[in-house]
Amino acid sequence: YPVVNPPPSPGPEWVSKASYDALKSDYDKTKADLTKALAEIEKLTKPKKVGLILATGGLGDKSFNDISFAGVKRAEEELGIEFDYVEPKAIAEYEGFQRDFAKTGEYVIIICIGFDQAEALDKIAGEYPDQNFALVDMVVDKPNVASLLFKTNEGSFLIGVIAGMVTTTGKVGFVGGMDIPLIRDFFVGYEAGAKWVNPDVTVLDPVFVGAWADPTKGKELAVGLAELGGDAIFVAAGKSGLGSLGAVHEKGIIGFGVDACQCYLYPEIMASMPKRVDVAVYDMIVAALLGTFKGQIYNNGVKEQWTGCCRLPEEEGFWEEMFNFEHDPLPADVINKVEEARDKIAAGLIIVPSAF
Amino acid sequence: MVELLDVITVGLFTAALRMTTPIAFASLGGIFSERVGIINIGLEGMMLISAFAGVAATYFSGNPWLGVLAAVLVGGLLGLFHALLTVKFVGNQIVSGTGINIFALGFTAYMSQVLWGSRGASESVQGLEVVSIPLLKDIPIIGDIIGTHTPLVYLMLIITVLSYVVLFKTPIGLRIRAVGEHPAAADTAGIDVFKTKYLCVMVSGMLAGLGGAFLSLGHLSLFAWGMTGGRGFIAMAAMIFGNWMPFGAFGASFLFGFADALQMRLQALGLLPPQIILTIPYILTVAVLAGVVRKAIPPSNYKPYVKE
Amino acid sequence: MAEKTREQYLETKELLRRFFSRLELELRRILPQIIAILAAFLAGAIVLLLTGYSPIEAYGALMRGAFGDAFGVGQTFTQATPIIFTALAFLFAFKSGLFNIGAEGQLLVGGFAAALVGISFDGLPSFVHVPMALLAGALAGGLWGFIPAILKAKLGAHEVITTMMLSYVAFYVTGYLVNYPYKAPGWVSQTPPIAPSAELPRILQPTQLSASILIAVILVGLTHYTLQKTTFGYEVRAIGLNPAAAESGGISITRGMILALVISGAMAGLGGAGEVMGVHRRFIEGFSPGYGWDGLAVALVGGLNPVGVLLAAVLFGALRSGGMVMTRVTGVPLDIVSILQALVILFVAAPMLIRYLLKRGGFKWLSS
Amino acid sequence: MTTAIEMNGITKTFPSVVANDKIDFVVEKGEIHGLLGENGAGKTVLMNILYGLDRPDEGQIFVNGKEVEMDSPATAIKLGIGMVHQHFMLVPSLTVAENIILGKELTKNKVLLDMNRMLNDVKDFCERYKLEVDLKAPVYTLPVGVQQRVEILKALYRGADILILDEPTSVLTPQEVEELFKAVRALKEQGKTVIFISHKLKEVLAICDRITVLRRGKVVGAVKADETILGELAETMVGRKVVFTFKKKRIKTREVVLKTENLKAIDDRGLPALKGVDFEVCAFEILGIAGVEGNGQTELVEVLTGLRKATEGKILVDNNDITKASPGERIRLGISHVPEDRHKRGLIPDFSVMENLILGSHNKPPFTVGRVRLNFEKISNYAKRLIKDFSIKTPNKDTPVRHLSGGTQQRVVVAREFSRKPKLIIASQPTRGLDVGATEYVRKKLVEMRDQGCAVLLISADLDEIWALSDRIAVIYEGEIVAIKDPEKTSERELGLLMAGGKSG
Ligand SMILES: Nc1ncnc2c1ncn2[C@@H]1O[C@H](COP(=O)(O)OP(=O)(O)OP(=O)(O)O)[C@@H](O)[C@H]1O
Ligand SMILES: Nc1ncnc2c1ncn2[C@@H]1O[C@H](COP(=O)(O)OP(=O)(O)OP(=O)(O)O)[C@@H](O)[C@H]1O
Ligand SMILES: [Mg+2]
Ligand SMILES: [Mg+2]
Repeated sequence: YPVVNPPPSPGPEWVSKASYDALKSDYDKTKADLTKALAEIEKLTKPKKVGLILATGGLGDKSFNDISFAGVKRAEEELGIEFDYVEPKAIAEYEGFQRDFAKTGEYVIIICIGFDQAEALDKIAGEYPDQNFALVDMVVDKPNVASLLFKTNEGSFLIGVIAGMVTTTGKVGFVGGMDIPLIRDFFVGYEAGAKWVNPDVTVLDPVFVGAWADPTKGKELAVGLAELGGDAIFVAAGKSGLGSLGAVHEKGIIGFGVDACQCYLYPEIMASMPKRVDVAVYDMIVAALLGTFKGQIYNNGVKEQWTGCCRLPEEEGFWEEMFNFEHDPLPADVINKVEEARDKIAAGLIIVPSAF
Repeated sequence: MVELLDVITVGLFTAALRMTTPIAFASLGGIFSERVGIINIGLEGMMLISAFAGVAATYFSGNPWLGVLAAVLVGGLLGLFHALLTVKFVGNQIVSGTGINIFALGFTAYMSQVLWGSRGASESVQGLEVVSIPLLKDIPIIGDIIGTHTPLVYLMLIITVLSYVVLFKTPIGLRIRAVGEHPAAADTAGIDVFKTKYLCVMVSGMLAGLGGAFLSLGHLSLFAWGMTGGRGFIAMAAMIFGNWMPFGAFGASFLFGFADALQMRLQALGLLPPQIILTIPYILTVAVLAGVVRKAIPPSNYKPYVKE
Repeated sequence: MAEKTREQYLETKELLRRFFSRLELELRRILPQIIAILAAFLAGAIVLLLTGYSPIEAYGALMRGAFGDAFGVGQTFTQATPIIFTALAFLFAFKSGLFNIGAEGQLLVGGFAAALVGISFDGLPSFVHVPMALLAGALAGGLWGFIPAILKAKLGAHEVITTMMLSYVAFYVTGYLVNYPYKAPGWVSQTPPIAPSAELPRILQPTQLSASILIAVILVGLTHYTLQKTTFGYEVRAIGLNPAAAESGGISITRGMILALVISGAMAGLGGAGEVMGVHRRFIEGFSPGYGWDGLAVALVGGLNPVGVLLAAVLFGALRSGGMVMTRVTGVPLDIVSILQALVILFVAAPMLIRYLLKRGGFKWLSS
Repeated sequence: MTTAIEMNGITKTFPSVVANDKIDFVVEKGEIHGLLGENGAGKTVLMNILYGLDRPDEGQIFVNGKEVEMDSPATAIKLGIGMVHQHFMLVPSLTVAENIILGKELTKNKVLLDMNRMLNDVKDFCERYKLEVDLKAPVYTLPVGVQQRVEILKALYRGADILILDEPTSVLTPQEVEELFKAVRALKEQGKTVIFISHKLKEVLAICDRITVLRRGKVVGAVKADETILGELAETMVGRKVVFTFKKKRIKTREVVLKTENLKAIDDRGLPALKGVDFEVCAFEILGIAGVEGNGQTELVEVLTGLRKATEGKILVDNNDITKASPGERIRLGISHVPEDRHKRGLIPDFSVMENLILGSHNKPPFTVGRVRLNFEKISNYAKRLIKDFSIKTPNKDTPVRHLSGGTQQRVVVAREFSRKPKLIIASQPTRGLDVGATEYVRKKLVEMRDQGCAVLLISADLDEIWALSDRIAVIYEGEIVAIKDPEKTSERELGLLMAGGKSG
């Protein structure tokens, strides 16, 4: 005690230390390669995940949130990605959700819908510099954030053109959700479009519901505009807008929707100005998957088809398929004017005023 | 451009009547409950769930009147629940009402999700049609204002009168008032205090339900989450302002409805920033209330009646 | 000597006895609340089961999210903070017999005033700037409480109406201010960021939990102390319980009510200031998703007692922060959180219901 | 002859007390039966059981010889039992007629109230029983005496053959008591049975045929009224000897403490309630104010204590004008107030005994530290001392006064107000609703305070009380002091006449 074992004697089955080491390192290398290859395969075959944080209004607005959702949904179908989404209820919740998603490191991109997420994202994007984010409707100046801005004034201009042409009373109106710059931007473009096509038109002062979810007031505001003589009304008011469009239907005047094509709601809704969040979001997901994602500002409008009008020939079919309905035909001169306006805007011949 | 006078039209008054209707329904509901000594702060939630139920029932049946019926029943059920909690189990009335309000927000969102895959808004359903009352509508001006409406507006006017008659001209009304003001006195007079309370709180819920049905089926034809927009609370204010009297509550509701309708039209004149114009109904209410120098004395003492 | 020790012994014994009897009393007092909360979760589990989710998973995620790590705890308290303020605001007015349902508006004007002070001064040292902004918030909230108070005292205008109407006014007026005169350049309806010297420090990075929670907790203690230990608190409670007798006892009801409502408003205003200075660092339109109403519920669930308020607010905060994780992990709609909150409130509303259910369920011994 | 009521072995236990302990109680048809007992003896509980408001734990009830299950007032009413409650069961905002017909309404078209027919019916009733009331007046506008008539009418309208009157006289003036007695006798003549509950021995002896005495939930005696004498009955009731009169020790000074000059005020309805009141109260003196209720006493007290504004005139205390002073300032000047309604004005029921005992002096040393913080050590010692000195029957100083009996509650008020070293005490109805023992105590204390040099203003509807305590008696009628008399130079009859608005002889 202590017991010492006798040293093993070298025999035929013994190899030299050097050759053992060589073999061992070979083996290790192959194994590492294999693991790497397996991981690569795993990575390539395992569906990529996308995170979506909606705006506080929540799904079912048949507009802003829904259309964003559609973009991600399309990516799921066409690109085979997986996605998780959440519907926050308060601004204070954004930061938590963003961090929740980012912390996992599982998502190729996290898409944040709504300008009011910017504050929180500014911080979170800094905390997680390797995580890609996309933010709709607002700028966050970080290398890993794509800020997606929509020139809604340009699309609204096209709506204004239609309104200016189809009004018989010569008065057109606008119902907004809240009096905030984002909504004012719609109005400014709309007004310009109407005046561009019809210098004599009266654009009534814009009216605002003061809330995003009070369709009752939305309806009465539209009724009020109709009673003041307005017969073409552009509605940008979230769920409150559903009421306004209902009023348009009842009054038998002409209405215009926003964010998505809302023309399927009632025949009186002649056109809508979609904000193609779906296109933008889809573009970003593709970029993230391809690894070409770049954090920068994307401020696109009619030219890039991020905003436009659902009655433009290149869009009409898409919307009709999506909502499973058919638009009533528009007079050719109206369509022609709209296309003319679109071309001029895209070519920079018309500079649409903005609320910003 | 649009002038100030362009705004004072028949349309303003019809709109005012429409904006009045849901508030008036709920504040009449509030009266029935408070007259028997139960505070019903849950009017808002009852309206919201009823608005939802109305649309859901219409969605499945295709008949908006069945929707209205469902709204009323659901309202009554919530009233019964509130009564059970506060009368039988002597729960705190305000806590219970607040619970109902919060429940309504969660429940309708949850169920919208289940039914329509969206917590925001329902699909459109068949709403109630507007009807004109033959003779009434031919009276100049007055006829234009009250002659053509959805039936629920007429129902609101009728129920306002009916509430007055029931409360002040019938035995049951006498009993209701007695139960609220002095339950022990009513009890010793051989009146079933508890039954009366249950009944009235249920009626309260049903009237709130009608208010909800007006919003989702009478005025619009869809349900949107949170569409009551605080009208249940405004209705409570109208009830207090109207001194717990049906005509008073109607008057106060109309004051508010009118101010709201006016506000909407004033916005189109672009005189003031919209946010400032939006405050008009609220400031007006406070101003009128401050002008009417009177202490609001509730008709009942709200203490739970506990029998040994 | 022995005499003395014996005396001390007896004294200690007496103190212990008192402590335990007090403890038992308190426990007995809050037992119904605790059972109510358990019952609410049970009922919520049934809803979850009926709609095809696993309650165990959902609640597991909820608990992990709310308390699982420092981050969750931070979120929980972040969510609880503004509600503590508004609940205390409701409670304080309630003790004087007033029903202040306008905490929402008071919170908004308080938040705005704090933001205004935060952006208007530059280069102040923090220890001056922070108290200044907080004070501005409290003053603005207090003013928003003073208007209904004076209307009630002088004209008898019912405070339920006036506080509520003024909430709407506050919402739109701050909306105007933040969209026109004080709007920051850019797309959003918000003020420019406040000066760093006016920021309340974040105390649990990376969460948004700020020093505002400390103010809230201090305020809980202060409220309790004021109500129970001071002359003013005595007067407030007397007015709330029996104004006629209080008046006979030489207490000025008018003064008491006005002060109570002003203090109530100031508390809510302070809550708004805390959110602006600690969480958002600027005033953003619509930052409150209804903290005023949550405050009312929390005050009631907390049994109208400052410490109860603290506990109830943490519960509500936990439901919210845990709810976020639950939604993400299990896909249960976040609305189940509202339903749970409602159930808690409803069960708390009627302790007799709990007793009745316990009796029915054979738990007689608990129901005494 | 069958019995109208027979209650056998009635037991009723509350968590804290056995309110009725195997009570046997028999009432013959057509008699006026007195039920006598101290506060908390269990009289009301027994009657509530008879009227179906409370359910007994044990025992049977027979009405007109038949055993009945008394499950609700509705049943009792059906069986011809009517009850006039100690605390009136009238709905204040409803009119007299509405209150009377409540629960037994007549309708036209089966739906609407038939007010005219009901008014006629009720008017007939009033005439038949000689009970005059204004049927259209809302009840809250009526003096208590009239309200009581309404209560009786209400019971009769429901077809009551057996009428329970729970302490009907405690709120009445001598004249009103006389009228009530007349009505009760008229009822007897019409063949009705009456159960008459009271503390007041004289009254019970005066009107009842037979008397049952309760003490601590047990029957301690059942006697025929004409076979018993006052003192004996009192002893049965209380269980010891009772002192009825006070020896007055008179000290004459001319040191005026309170003086009013042409004091005027309006009531809640805006009508003149005080129309120029002048009087003085000196140190070492009790000035009694006699009067039928509703002649401005309430307003007078409120004006003097600062709870109501004087529209004209002056109030001087020690020659300082305090007309504009707030209630708090008046308390600081040494004015104490025993309010007429202890539940409403005197106490905060949810506050503890201790907290109630400092109400009014809560905001100054020694109870505060720096005027901000309450000094609990001092307060609790003070409370303990008062509880001992005034024999306040409470488990401890922290018990909410809500849990105390009426008499004990009044002791709390008295303890608080008398311990403040006041120079002026304004005592309004200080013994209303108290039993013999408690009444005796409060009166003794008042005299004690006077003897220590206090000026005492005593307002009471109980003429006996005024008579027993006052050094001078002022009579108030319709908001005016119509006479100030020396009790030794006037008679009960003369005062009664003055109170009723007559001229003094
Ligand atoms: N609801 C109750 N709960 C508990 N105890 C009660 C209740 N009602 C009465 N008591 C108790 O029953 C006892 C008898 O009360 P009761 O009211 O019958 O007395 P009373 O003889 O009518 O006295 P008073 O002369 O004051 O009217 C009292 O001691 C009281 O404590
Ligand atoms: N709900 C109750 N719970 C406990 N005790 C009660 C209750 N109601 C009454 N009591 C008790 O019954 C007793 C008598 O009650 P009551 O209200 O009749 O008082 P009172 O002595 O008659 O006073 P008052 O002269 O003011 O009427 C008191 O001791 C009171 O504590
Ligand atoms: Mg009694
Ligand atoms: Mg009594």
